[in-house]
Amino acid sequence: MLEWLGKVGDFSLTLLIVTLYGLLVGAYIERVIAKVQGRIGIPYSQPFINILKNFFKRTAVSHGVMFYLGPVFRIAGGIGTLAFIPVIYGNEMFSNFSMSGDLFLVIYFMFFGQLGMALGAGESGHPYSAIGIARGLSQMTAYEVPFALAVISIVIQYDTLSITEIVAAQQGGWQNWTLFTNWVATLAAMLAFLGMTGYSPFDIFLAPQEIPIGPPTEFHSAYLGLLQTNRALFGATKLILFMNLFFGGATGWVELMIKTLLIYMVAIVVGVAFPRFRVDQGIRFFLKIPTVIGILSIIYVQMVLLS
Amino acid sequence: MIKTLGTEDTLENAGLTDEEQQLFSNARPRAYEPYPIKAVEDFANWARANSLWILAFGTGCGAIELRPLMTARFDANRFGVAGRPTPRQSSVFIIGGYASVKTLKRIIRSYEQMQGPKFVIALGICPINGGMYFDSYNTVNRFDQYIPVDLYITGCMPRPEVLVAGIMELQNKIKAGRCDGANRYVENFDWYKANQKKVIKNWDMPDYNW
Amino acid sequence: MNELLERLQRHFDVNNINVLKPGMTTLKIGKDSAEILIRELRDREGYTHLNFITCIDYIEDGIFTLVYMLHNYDSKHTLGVHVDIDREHEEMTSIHTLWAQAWTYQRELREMYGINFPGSPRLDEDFCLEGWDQIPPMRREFDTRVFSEERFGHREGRHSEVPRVHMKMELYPKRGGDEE
Amino acid sequence: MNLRDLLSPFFVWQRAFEKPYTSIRPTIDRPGAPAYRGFHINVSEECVGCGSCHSICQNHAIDMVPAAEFEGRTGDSGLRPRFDYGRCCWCGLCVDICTAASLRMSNEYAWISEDPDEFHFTAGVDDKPWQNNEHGYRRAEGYHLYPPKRIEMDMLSPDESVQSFEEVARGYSEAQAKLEADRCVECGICVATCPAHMDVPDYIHSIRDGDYEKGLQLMYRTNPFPATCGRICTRRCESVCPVGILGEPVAIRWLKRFIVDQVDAKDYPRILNDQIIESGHRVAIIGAGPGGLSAAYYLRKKGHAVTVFEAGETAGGMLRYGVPSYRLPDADLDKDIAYIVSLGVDIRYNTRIGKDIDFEQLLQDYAAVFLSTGLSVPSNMRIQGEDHARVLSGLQVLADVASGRDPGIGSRVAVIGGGNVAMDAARVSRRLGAEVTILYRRRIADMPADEEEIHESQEEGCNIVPQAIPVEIIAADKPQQVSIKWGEAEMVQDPTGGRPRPVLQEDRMHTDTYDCIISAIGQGSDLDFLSKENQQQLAIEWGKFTPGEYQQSALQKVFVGGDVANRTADAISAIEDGHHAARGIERLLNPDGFTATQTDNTGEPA
Amino acid sequence: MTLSTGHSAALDFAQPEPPDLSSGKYVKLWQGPQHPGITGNMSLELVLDGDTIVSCKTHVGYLHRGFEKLMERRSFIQNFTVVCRIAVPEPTFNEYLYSHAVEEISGIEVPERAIWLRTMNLELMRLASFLMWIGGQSGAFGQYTVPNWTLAYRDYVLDLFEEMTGARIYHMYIVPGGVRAGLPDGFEERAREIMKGAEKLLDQIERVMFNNVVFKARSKGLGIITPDMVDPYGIVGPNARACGLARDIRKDEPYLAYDRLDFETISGNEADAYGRAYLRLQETRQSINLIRQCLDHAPTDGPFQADMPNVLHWKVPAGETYVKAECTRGEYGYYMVTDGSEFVRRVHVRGPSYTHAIAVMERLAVGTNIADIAGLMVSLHTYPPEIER
Repeated sequence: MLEWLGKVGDFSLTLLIVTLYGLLVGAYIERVIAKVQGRIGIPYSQPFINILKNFFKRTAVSHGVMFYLGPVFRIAGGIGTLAFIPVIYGNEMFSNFSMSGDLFLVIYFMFFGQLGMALGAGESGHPYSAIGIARGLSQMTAYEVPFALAVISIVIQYDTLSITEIVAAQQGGWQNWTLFTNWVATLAAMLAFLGMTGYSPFDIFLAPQEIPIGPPTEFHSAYLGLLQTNRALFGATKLILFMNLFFGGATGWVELMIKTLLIYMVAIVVGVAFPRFRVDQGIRFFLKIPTVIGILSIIYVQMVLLS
Repeated sequence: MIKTLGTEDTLENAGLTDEEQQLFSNARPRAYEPYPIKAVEDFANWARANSLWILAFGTGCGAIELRPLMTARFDANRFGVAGRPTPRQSSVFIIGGYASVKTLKRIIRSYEQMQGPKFVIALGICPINGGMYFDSYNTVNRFDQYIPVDLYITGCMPRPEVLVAGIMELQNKIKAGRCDGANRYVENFDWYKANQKKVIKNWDMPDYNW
Repeated sequence: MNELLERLQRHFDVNNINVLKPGMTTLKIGKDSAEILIRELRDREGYTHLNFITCIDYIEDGIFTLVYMLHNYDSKHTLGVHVDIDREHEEMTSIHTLWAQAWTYQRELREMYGINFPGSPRLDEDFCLEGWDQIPPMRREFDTRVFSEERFGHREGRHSEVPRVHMKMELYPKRGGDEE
Repeated sequence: MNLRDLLSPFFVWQRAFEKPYTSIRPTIDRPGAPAYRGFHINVSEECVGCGSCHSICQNHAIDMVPAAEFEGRTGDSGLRPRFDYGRCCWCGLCVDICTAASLRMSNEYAWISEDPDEFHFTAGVDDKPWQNNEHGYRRAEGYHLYPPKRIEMDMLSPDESVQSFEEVARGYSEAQAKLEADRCVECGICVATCPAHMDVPDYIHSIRDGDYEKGLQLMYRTNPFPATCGRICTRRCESVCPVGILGEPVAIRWLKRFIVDQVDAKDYPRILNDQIIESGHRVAIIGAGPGGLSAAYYLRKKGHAVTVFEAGETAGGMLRYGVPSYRLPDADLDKDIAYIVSLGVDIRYNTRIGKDIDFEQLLQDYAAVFLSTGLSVPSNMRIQGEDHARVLSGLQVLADVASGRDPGIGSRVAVIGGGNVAMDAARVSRRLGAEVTILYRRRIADMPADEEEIHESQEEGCNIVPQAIPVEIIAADKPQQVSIKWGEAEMVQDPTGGRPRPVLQEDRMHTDTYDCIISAIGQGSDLDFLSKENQQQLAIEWGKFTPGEYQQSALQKVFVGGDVANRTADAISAIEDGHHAARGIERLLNPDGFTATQTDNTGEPA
Repeated sequence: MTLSTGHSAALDFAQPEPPDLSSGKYVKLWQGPQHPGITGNMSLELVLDGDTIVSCKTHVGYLHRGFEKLMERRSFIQNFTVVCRIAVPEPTFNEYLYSHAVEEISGIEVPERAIWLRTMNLELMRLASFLMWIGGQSGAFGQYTVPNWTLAYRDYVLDLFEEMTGARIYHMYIVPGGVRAGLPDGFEERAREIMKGAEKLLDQIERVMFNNVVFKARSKGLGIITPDMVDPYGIVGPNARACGLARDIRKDEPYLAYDRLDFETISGNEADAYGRAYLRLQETRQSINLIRQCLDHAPTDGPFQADMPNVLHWKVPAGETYVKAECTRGEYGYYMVTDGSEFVRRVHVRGPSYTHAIAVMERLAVGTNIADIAGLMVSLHTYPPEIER
């Protein structure tokens, strides 16, 4: 019992660090984008102030219980995802609730948050939200396909469903990373990652031009604060997951930060260069090349690595 | 249906049909109470001042200078300013110059949908005293009769530089806790409504757009 | 150019032909044959481009003059067709079947002058104004300044002096021209 | 899809390694451009408050408000523009039209306030930080919103003009007059400066409208001598005309003349339509000069029976005798006088007060007396030998010419003096065929005569010798000749700040001989007809009256005016004195019905 | 002209039947006026079937100020400050056309130097406007890098305006009779430098925006205008040129100094959003070229204003005229009737957006994906203030 409580305490610390890191890296990325756009960009403190501001904002309207629960589900999804990912390999304190089947749990939680959000946003009754949800969910479904295929590929490769074990299998030098052992799956997953991060060209569900802002149209004040916190947390969590699955995990915070930042940069390098796809184009894209690569990755594992 | 957290359900909503009456709230708006501890309120104001989200609603000519303001040359993001497409999330409404009666109606709607504390900057001469269109049959002359304004920036058009200066001035005002436009609106709600209804002749929206 | 005008004069009762400048002519035609003339100009004479439709209020003569400005891209010639209609019976044949933008102009004229174009689509929908409760604003008898002052008001605290009146009051109040 | 389209977008990253576009401190680093149209500057010392900025502002953003420190300056309305920055659109039209070029714009552009009522200021009066900005919009050289140059009037060439007494100025054609009338900015500063306060902008407006009858009506409201004043007025109005600050003033005098020239004398009664309802009062006027006849006109309009006593043979006074006909043809003077007389004014010619009729008698017989005897006695040069027979007075020469007599000047003439009479005498002499030298104590620039007159005299061949002080008149060898000894003068600054004084240079003396010397250095009054007692009561100083309110003298029934009662001694002042005295007499005779002219002080210009 | 633009009977302008909203099959959606994806303050009332638009109605009037009424009660000189507000992003075309109409009726001859300065001013405006438009088109498809560049660069052009005219947005430089001032010292060098930079920027934009797989995917095939639509819908300017009609007022009916400038009308052959965008990119380059030519040829001295009457009471003789110029969006025209008084009798402002944003937009929107509506709107290049005035 006590041990479990200690675990919760450790996790809370991890949660805090990851969230703060998520916010910070978010600000950094904003500044990088700004640089490309020929400007200076936000101060590093901006994401923190925004969240604080939103929590200090007054709420005067509500759209019912589900509306409240939307952001709660969303952040629950974020926390849940993080909870089962070992953050620092080989460090008991930051390994969270990692266990043998955690990979499936993580993928479940990744879905859970989105769905919860969809319910809350749908409750708001705003047509923009509805359109945003429709777009978001259909795009999610599309990019989850190559991602799932890539995951299946590495599950077959490492013959385990435990993230910790997957990371463990990649230790001993960069040549052991999935990136190099199973580059096909990594490629499929990274393409899916572009869709996951919500940068161009796959940000149609949040697009201000195509339809204002999508699901969070009606969310404001503390709800929005929660969503923003989650965006930082969930974003960092996804980065950690990808790092763990494909880039050999991290044995210390510094390594984690460098690796996640570089992974994040992949989305940005693409993001600033392209306009966004329409949702149908996005789906078509994911169901074509990345999916094929995902299938290829399974074949590759089966035919090349395991033979 | 929108549930509101207002105080008294006393608005008539006379402009709505019976069916619509069921859909909209008839609660009166409520003034913003500062936090009881001054330090908390000051801190909240500091956060508000440094995170000004502007509603993306170009109501008049002023919109033309908002684009340079938000893009690379003047890069207002540096000052904590960002554009927001939805009134729910915005805290600053920049009235871009003159308001035609048709736009005024939308301005009122958008303004009322913004969640407090909220601030209004009026750009240019037209909201002050009619400006170029002082004799036009379709633009209002004194904007402060319809929506409380926290800051006026004169000019036609005010340059982005002075917009930046205005934003800084607004930040100082918020930090000092002097931006009470939204509360003035609540306190003098009936006066504002009477003025609004005087010029908007087809009032087919609720009296307060929650 | 003259051939065109001759042809038109042969078939239509056009008058007041006025060559404003090289490349631009205006003419006047009766209300009833205007639509046929315009159709003819479009289909046979190459005036395929409708620049605009507008209206001039000659309140002192009790007429509205509708102006249809047509352009021929081949001869680079612009032809203004003027049609007088009675201010009291402000109605005109709609030409929305001739050009796609015509109904928008007609909708504007309906709102701004109150001219009726039977059959024109969405004619009575609000165009620029909303909840307008006065006479159509572009009519000359509508005084926009007075209206603006009554409805919107101006900021108080303004006062201006006329130099010569001020100087008279200050310098020579008892002299100068008497009102006799 | 080709590979180039996939890869080429990544070139965006090039920009990441370049300098950002962002201006680092936008509010500090970027002042307005040197010619930026920012907030207004008014150099209020140069501003004359003409209100053109107010007139041109399409947003009604400019109010003209009184500025106490500028009240009462010559040619200045005392008003200054007050800007409403809830209206101004910074178009700069006010700067472009500014007649004094005092209104400018700074390159300052930031004004933020939470109070919407705060956006007002009187430029140049209220203290604003941008008042001394060096940069900002100024009207460009060569850019005008009104024509700066006046329309030249046709003149007889000097060669022609010296040949005869024909009028030199030929008058405007209708097109010329309309163009000239167009230059007026309708400020009305001239109205205040004009002694008679004529409605100058209004009658100029009537020229633009082509409604000359209305113009005539407007002129007769304040001046029954429009034909005369249209030719020989000293036109102080033009000296303050704001259009003249940067360009040439509107030719107000010529425009006035133009209106009169367009209207035939026989139409006057119909146009002016003066209805006379007899009041039963009788008023006497002494002197049928412009002052007396002006009073006669306005008194007659009030219905009083007016009798004018004139010592000479014809009416017009100095206008008749003192102004040569090439400047004021008799026909035009007669046009004015004839209308006044036609209203039933009784003029008794050749009737000298004190000789033919006693002043005391007038006081008894008439309800009021207006006294405007003018200045008819030439001043003395106060030098030795000036009573020489060949020393003529300028006035006398002019009167002789006006009456058709030969003044007998000979062929070589010296004129002493620098006033209008001197110029007239000189030019008349030229027309009589003489060679003319004008001797004047000071510089040409100091001459009291009209600049135009001086210029024309020179053009017509008069030789002006400035800084020449007459010292002595000496009998010449021949009886029909006379010599004058004069010395050159140096101008010496007056230590007390007055105008420079000429100082005789004893070592540079000249003596010249002429056929005659015309002295035209000023005139004095002749008030001998008044008894000693009256003279004391009337408080006469230096031969002049000091009238009180409404030109009333110390004697309740006696009103004074004209040259004998004012300092300016010109026709237009005399006309106003007569008009004002008429008002005073009306007040005296009809105290209940009298109302001083009061004009509504609000309202916008018509 | 090779393409026939005769009226084809097949075109049907009839308003489509409004969809039955109560059937539950459709969603009604308002895009604007408070919406980042709309060009200015206007709105589209859309009815959706899934993602596809089945009906579109343009609503304007949010910016209606009644200019034509206001101009009837302002004097001729006062109006010149008012007209520039009619099209906020391109005020100078209004200034020029208004001044030109007044000059034509009152017979004022504008001096040579003013003609060149006006031409340069208009071309600078075209450059600034197109730069903003390119950013807008890119932004409408979700690429925010290019808008940041172009708007910043447009600001440099506005700096030139500020130097030349004294204002950034509402220049009020072209005044009846001429222009208000000559060029300031050193203007030419700065202008040339900025033109050089602009060319470089356009090359960069062509690389990253036009040679862009996603941009092509979004814009190709979007909002196709066929040549037979052009005349019946009154389509002008780049929208018409993109489908192959070489119509450019600058070339066809030259005004100002255009007959002395060396340029060719650009026309394309793909009248979809991409084709139009590419055409505008080329026209931006052409505009830079024209500005350079103006800098070469403009006289540096001599009068820049004709002799004017006193504008305080300026009566323009009775007359009537229609003047037009090629603005970035096509034929911009001023129809003016005067009656000999100090005020204008009637001014009608013909903005190309009038038909582009209403009749054309309502037709092209039908069948389009909801996500493309912002891109389509921008691609037609419409400015609401010139519709409602």
